[in-house]
Amino acid sequence: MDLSLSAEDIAFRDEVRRFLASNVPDAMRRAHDLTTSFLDDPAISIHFHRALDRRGWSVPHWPVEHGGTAWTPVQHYIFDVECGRAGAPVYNSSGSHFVGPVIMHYGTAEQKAKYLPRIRSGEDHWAQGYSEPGSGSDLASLKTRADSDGDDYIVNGQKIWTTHAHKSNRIFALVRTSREGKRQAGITFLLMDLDRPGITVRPIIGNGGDHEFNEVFFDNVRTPKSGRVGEENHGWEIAKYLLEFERGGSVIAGRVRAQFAKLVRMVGARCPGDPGVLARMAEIGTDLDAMEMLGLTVLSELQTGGHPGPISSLLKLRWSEIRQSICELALDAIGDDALRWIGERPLYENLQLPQEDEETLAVTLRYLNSRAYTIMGGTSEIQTNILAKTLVGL
Amino acid sequence: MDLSLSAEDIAFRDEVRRFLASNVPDAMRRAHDLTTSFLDDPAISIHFHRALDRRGWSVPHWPVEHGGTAWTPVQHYIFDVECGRAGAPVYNSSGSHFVGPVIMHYGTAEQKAKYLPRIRSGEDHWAQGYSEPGSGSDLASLKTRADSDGDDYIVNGQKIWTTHAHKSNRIFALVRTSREGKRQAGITFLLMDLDRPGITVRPIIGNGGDHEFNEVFFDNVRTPKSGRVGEENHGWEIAKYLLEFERGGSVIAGRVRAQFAKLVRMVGARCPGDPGVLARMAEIGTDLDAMEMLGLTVLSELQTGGHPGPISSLLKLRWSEIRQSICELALDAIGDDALRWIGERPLYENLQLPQEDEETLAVTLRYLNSRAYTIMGGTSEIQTNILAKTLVGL
Amino acid sequence: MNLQFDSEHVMLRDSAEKLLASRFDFRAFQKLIDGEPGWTPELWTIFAELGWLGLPFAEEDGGSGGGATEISILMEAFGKYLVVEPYLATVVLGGGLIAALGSATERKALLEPVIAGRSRLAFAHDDADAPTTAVRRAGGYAITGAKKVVLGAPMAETLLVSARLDGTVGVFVVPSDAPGVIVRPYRMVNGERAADVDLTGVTLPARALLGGNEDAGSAIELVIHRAIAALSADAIGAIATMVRATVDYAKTRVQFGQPLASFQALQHRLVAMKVKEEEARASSRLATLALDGPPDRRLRAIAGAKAKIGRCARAVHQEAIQLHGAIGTTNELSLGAYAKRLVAYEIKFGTTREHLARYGAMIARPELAAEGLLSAAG
Amino acid sequence: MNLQFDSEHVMLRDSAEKLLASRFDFRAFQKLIDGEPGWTPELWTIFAELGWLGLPFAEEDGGSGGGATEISILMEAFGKYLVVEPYLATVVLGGGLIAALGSATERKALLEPVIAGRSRLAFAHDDADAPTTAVRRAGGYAITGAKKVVLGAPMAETLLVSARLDGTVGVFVVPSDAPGVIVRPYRMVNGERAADVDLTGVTLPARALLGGNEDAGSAIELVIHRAIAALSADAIGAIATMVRATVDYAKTRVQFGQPLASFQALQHRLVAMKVKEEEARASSRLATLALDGPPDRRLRAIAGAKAKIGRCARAVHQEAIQLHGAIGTTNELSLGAYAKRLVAYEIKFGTTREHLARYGAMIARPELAAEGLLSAAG
Repeated sequence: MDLSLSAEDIAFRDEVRRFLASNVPDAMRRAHDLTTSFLDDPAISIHFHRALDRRGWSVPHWPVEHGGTAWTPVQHYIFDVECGRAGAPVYNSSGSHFVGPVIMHYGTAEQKAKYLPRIRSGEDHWAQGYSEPGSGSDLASLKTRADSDGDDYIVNGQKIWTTHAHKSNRIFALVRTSREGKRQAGITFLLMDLDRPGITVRPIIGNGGDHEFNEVFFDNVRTPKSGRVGEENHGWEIAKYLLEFERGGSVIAGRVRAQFAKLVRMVGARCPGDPGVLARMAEIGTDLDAMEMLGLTVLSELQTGGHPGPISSLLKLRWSEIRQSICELALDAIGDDALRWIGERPLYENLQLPQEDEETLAVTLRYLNSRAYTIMGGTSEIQTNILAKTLVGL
Repeated sequence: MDLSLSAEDIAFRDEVRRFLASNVPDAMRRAHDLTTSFLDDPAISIHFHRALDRRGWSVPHWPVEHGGTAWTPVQHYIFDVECGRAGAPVYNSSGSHFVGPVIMHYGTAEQKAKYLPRIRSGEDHWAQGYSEPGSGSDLASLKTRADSDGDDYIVNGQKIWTTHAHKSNRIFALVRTSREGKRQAGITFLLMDLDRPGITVRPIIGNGGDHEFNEVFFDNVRTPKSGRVGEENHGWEIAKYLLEFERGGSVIAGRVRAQFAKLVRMVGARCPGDPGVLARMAEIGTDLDAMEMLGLTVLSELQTGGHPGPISSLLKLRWSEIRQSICELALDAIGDDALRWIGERPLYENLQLPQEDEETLAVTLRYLNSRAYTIMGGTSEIQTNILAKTLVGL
Repeated sequence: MNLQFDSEHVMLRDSAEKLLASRFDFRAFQKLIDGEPGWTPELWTIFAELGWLGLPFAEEDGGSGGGATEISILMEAFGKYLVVEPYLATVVLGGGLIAALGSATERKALLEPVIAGRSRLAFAHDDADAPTTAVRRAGGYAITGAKKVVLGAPMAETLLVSARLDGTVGVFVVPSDAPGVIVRPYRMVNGERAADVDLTGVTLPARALLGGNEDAGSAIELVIHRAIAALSADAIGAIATMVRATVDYAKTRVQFGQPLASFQALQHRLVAMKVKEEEARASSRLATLALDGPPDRRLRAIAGAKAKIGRCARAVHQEAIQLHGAIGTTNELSLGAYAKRLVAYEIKFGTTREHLARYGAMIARPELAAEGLLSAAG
Repeated sequence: MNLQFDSEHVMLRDSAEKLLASRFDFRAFQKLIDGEPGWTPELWTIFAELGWLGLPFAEEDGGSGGGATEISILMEAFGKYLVVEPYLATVVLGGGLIAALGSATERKALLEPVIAGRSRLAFAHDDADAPTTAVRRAGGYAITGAKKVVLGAPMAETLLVSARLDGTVGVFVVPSDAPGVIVRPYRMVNGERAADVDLTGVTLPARALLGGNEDAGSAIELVIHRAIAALSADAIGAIATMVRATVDYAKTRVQFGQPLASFQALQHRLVAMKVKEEEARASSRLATLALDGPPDRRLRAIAGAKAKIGRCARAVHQEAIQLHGAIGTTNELSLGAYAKRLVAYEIKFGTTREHLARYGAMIARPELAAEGLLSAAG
């Protein structure tokens, strides 16, 4: 057993570092550092996405024939660590990680040809139409209906928590095409354009003042059946396939470690002598190390063709908690500067202060935003229910 | 509103202090300080009990006609605080707090005449025969049976967790006299002598090495029906009446505060500069203050004839946790001295060291014993279930 | 020992409830705090009419002689209904200083317009860095310094400024538009307004020194303790509201065919929240009643309450959001506004950690650790 | 990067499991630790026959050249089956020092009887108060000092004693029955034996200084780090056993007509325990693999693992007892023995809090905090 990088790994790391050094300019990094929501503003991240696309790295985990790389799991890990370290923007992965793999796995040749290149290039921004006001953790109870009308569906209903719907041009949604049999049996997986008549997007503003989420209303929206993925009423299987990706997420150790390093700098600058903050910071560091090690163990299994298994729910559960604890301790580190509220967004356009002061002003907003980490993408309670079955065997 | 003691209260406090000063000799106090189990050894506490009896204070909460005092709630509180401060022994309250009130409320004239004076004087030591191996939190499932045979019952079965059964001469037990109808309907409340043929007491040793608990086996034990309290098959109502006392317990703020003051001294002597320990100690102190304040609020209601209500479960839940946290922090305060194990009991007979060293050796044992606080007398989980209904209204 | 409301307490609580409940509108609250001036002068007038602005002041000063308990009753209602008007700044802090330090004449002159609702006060105390100093001048003083987090300063006509005089500290009455005074207002996380205040050679007449008192240190400490106790009651109002909202949500929100409240794992967490509410309420009561007790018990009760309630506030606001799920993280519900109010509570007048350390230093004295809460001294 | 067992690891794990599972008897364990000598020489002989006593030593020294991973596999099994024999003291600490510092001749002479199971070692390192010192004498040294918590000392024929030489520190080979050596044995909370060792003018020949090395500080640190990593694996064995026992109990114990495991509130707590087991296991693996890495990463991994596993151990042993209910608080089950083993883990070689502080000092350096776990240096 060992934790060492091979010579090839080192060479790859240096190659990634060179790429990032020339494609993550200071302004982009600052915008990322001053973004208090989970995702960066597409207006920022698109430039990075395009640079990745030019380099052939925008969808590294995809099969090569669709424009992916043939990276080893360790190379993916290195790439992630370096992106975090470089402060590269985080862009909406609904396309690259969710609907992309679904289209590859279940889509028609036409769908693959139409959608995959635009995901790769960043031309398309996808929103995810899953949750509904009455259907959160209990997804199968969804009510948004798609009624057949010749070659089209007529869609009526409402989706909620659609991340960046206001900045997306397409949406993939679970819709009800039948009310017979089991609730799961009547669900269809449907791709739609967001500019269709009858679609209204209403913003939902977070406690931290960020606009990440939206409600999307469908009022007799006519959309072609050619957007249907898989068979009618077989969408639930696809949804489960996709949820695997959402839950596991990509290896985010690098992102969290970068966030943690920022916390360490902030504590060093703001309250270097506070034993309570230092002790808590150390605890978070040991949590982070343990989770990174768990992630690497999964990688090691993947490298030899193994399967992560129930660990993916554990990773979602704990990574979201650790990220929250970092945001929370930052709040504790800055004393009464945390009282100040900045209403304007985005911060990177509305602030002109020394870097340290700007990052201080983002702390409270980010803390408030971070409370969603343990809710979005499968609540901690749902992850725990899953782990009770899969990990503990109850 | 005010938190002040009246002139009469102060006079009473001084009277109690004078009593304790002359009836809690150093040896008794040392034995108490070196007792790692919940209760003191009757060999020690009996002397204090007798002194209380001489003073008319051994069952202060009883009605005057049975030898109680007419103290106000505040006087009870003062008495408790001063006993804690003086390091007076804690004696088994199964008689004075559990079976005594039951006999007063449900017992016959004969039972009152026979048992109450001996509880008051400390002549009788009572054990509680409730739990069974298969019936812990789910008490109503108990199986120990009492079959009618003329003027006697023939008792067969097994009780467990009977505190100090090995140091008691009598036991009150819940036994099954009928298997018809609801499980609760076939239960009878029965008083027995522990020296009856067919009764075997087997010790259960705790993780901390203390002998507090026992199994009590009943093998065709013949015991007179005159020991039955209330009607046959009506024991469950009595059990619930008694549980009220067990859960609420007496006002124990004074005991816990004395324990906390000892922790403060120990920390001051062993790790006065450890910020982690000091911060935790302060947190525990604020918890203690809040709980004492809650207890006083209940007292204030009692003084004006109010009823504590669901708070009693809350008090049991939190006081047991706070006592545990005190024992736990002591463990953290003494470093590698906590590694030493003393097998012999009682400590007050087997140690001859400077006071500080003796108390250090008791820390680990007491920590291990303290884990039972949140289990015995109604587990924290059961208290929480009760509070979900009574306090939260779920 | 008596810990129960008397009939006047109940009347005060009910009248506050009646007024504020009838006016509460979360959308209006959001508009109010997002805009200017960030408070409602009309509501302030009603406070005056109800006598709330004179509540704690002596009757000879035009007040109604209420005590800390009465203040805590109002403050709990303010926390419950997200009141952002500068009551704490004007009545408890500003008014409290004037009542404690001012001469009869000053009390009359300065409190009358406050009680009438015509003017507001703010206490500029925390120094941004170097201590603010007052230098004696012919016929008066010149004050220079920088104050931070001055609650209510943006809407205050009169600032009470603490400043060093040689070794001691005095409180100076400074019109907020006096030459050399710069008020830099900002909005706080909970929607309230505060300001940083720069004072550059502000020239004041000799009578500007409140009560002519050159050693106001202990009076200032007591007033701040009163403010912490009052603010703690406000926090209880917010905590209790979040707990109630979460319990109600759990009873009505159906997932997997059952209300959330039927899931035992959530039931136990709801109980834990309610227990924290009860403990926090008890701490707040303790702090309130300790204000008139001996100084070391007072400090212990105030620091302990701020630490304990701060810890409960953190846990409750986080759990309330988590148990609400996604909707709890948004402005769609008022829940977030209460969370932000509790975040602000944790920081004002010293953070939870700072007060925990103060409390720890007190109870590190075993004789104090051993002392129960009831005491001879009233 | 490779984090998977190879076939030899699996074989070692299985053979340890086979031996220890077949011999495990909790009642016998209780008799053993309650009596004298408190260990089982016969089992020690089996360890020797299986080659475990020579596992980490070089082949030329008569060992089998195993690494930290192999040691961790054995130690996890020891934790799982409550082994109290002085393996850590003799093989990891004592043998580790000899292997690191000893000359070829010393290694041969001192390790051979250890590997054969004929003699045991103990490392007397922690000073009770004043540092132990070695004074040069004609033809040798005189050592004076008081050592505390010397693991395995009661059954060790040979003590390795660290002592100050001027500014540096050396390790001396001292027969435990040498004149001037007093061994005061005691039982520890987990049943293992340790001793306080007084050394009063113990006269030693010059060759008693291991390897003639007068500057053994860094070798000592590394050996202690190896011991902490090994002990952490032992703790994982105990943690995993407590988690499994609690899950099994919850599945079989019926209350209110259902198994405890069917109550969601308990399910969530069982998950939390299992998650802590997984995290602790990962930390232990990290510590083991960091032993051969660069010193600052090694210190970070060791201190971090001790702190993290200590925290998990505390939470797991408390929850395991609580979820078992009354029976969990007694000697009726082996559960308490594992709890006590974890209590001892938290304290040995520095408490959880001390290691957390060490770790904190390391990662306070942002460049280290930013570093991932994979590194160029092997």
